[in-house]
Amino acid sequence: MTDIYTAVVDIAHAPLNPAAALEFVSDPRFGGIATFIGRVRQHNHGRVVTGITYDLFDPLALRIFQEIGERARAEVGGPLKLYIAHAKGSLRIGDFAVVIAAATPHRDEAFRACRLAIEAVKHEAPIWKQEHYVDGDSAWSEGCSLCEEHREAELAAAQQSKQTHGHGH
Amino acid sequence: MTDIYTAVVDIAHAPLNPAAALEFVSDPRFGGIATFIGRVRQHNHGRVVTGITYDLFDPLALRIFQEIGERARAEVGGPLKLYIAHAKGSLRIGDFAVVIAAATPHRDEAFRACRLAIEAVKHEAPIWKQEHYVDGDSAWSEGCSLCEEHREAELAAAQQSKQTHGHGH
Amino acid sequence: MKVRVTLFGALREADPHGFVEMDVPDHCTVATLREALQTHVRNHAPSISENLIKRSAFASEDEILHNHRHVPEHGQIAVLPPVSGG
Amino acid sequence: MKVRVTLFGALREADPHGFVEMDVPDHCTVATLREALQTHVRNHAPSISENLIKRSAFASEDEILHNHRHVPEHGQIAVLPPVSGG
Repeated sequence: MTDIYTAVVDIAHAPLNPAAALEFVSDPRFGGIATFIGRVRQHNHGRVVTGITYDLFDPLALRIFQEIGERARAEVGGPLKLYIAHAKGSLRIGDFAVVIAAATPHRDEAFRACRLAIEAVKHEAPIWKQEHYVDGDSAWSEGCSLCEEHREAELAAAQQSKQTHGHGH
Repeated sequence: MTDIYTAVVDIAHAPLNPAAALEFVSDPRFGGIATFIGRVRQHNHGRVVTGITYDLFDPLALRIFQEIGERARAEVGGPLKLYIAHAKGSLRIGDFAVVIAAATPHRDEAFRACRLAIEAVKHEAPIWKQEHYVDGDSAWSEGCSLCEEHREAELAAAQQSKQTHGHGH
Repeated sequence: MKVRVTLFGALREADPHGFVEMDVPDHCTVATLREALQTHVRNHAPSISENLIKRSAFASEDEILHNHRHVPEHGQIAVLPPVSGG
Repeated sequence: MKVRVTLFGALREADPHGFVEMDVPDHCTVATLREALQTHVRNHAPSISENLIKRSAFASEDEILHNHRHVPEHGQIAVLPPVSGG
């Protein structure tokens, strides 16, 4: 479907481009555009971060982005354009890690589609994040298991923690 | 506060600029940026729209944008940068009417601040919209009363309607 | 006192200048001004519905002025029909 | 059959080539492959926790392959540790 754009962008070649996302979702039918942009920030869990390396399993990631798009479309139940792009490679502080844009006739659906998409990208797509710290150390983030035996228990725990003290990852 | 940017932009001079919004909220502390962009769309309530004229009471609108920003900051309860700009004058299809950007350390607060801001701008700021139709006719939108006698009843009715069939304005 | 009421949105159609000027009692409240504006509009711009004035708020450049408030001494006030931003 | 298991994220540290090759029974399930990988990693990359393999999923380029599925005939599979995109 041409209403859903998905990309894995090797940032050795080009950065993510929020303007291109806006361009893609633009349509005279649509009055509301909600976007989410994830950037590399300087601190995580109290440690000073100097950069992040993103590793992706590209073909599966693209399929899953597309699947997420179809799910967002079903959830919105009306016209939607959705842009999902994730960076791959070595990012510095301030670099864009992920860009999502959702456009719909009205704003409520745009927000819902955008939120659904970023949550699904974070929890379901084959993407891994290695943080590099100022002291030279580095660590792969603890994330969400895609393995069915672990997945349900972890998602339930995340829901719980979201309700009590916000959403950590 | 320099963490909150507010503007009324006469689009006879310059269009709204989403890239400037992104720039303003950028900060090495922040990993999440949520934005909302409202654009003029071609249809409303089944009529073909050719353009919209926005009328604003600028000084009060700017004060109310600022107040909305303070409220978003209180709601987030942590560091936040927020950009609120609204267009004034005669807009064509596809022109940007409003640009909101909210950045925070994590994405949940960014989404909440952005949503709070756009809802408040729509319901509380002194902004009026005149739609121009393809048949030469035009009409000022029915909106939210700022008059205390009417306000509570109307907001309650809007909440009700939001729960049953989405949010119309 | 003379009050200049700046018009916005649909109320702009009440006067091509974008404002109306009216005489109201000194130190009167916004409620009194609202009644005066109703009468003025009924006489000078009958196409504007009375309900629109009822649902409109009054404001200075700084804040909404509810019915119990006094009209500012400088005699400048804005009348704000229901809003529909974004 | 020979299976080439492509490594991602923290599991890349199990082998500098970015994959490991193992012999597994023909037509075996993902569960069997998982056990074989556990053994391989225990022997060749002891710094990687067994729990990480337990929490990892296996996948083709098209989909996640849960424990009851068969290892693809072409002998290519990816092992995906817990994800943390965005």
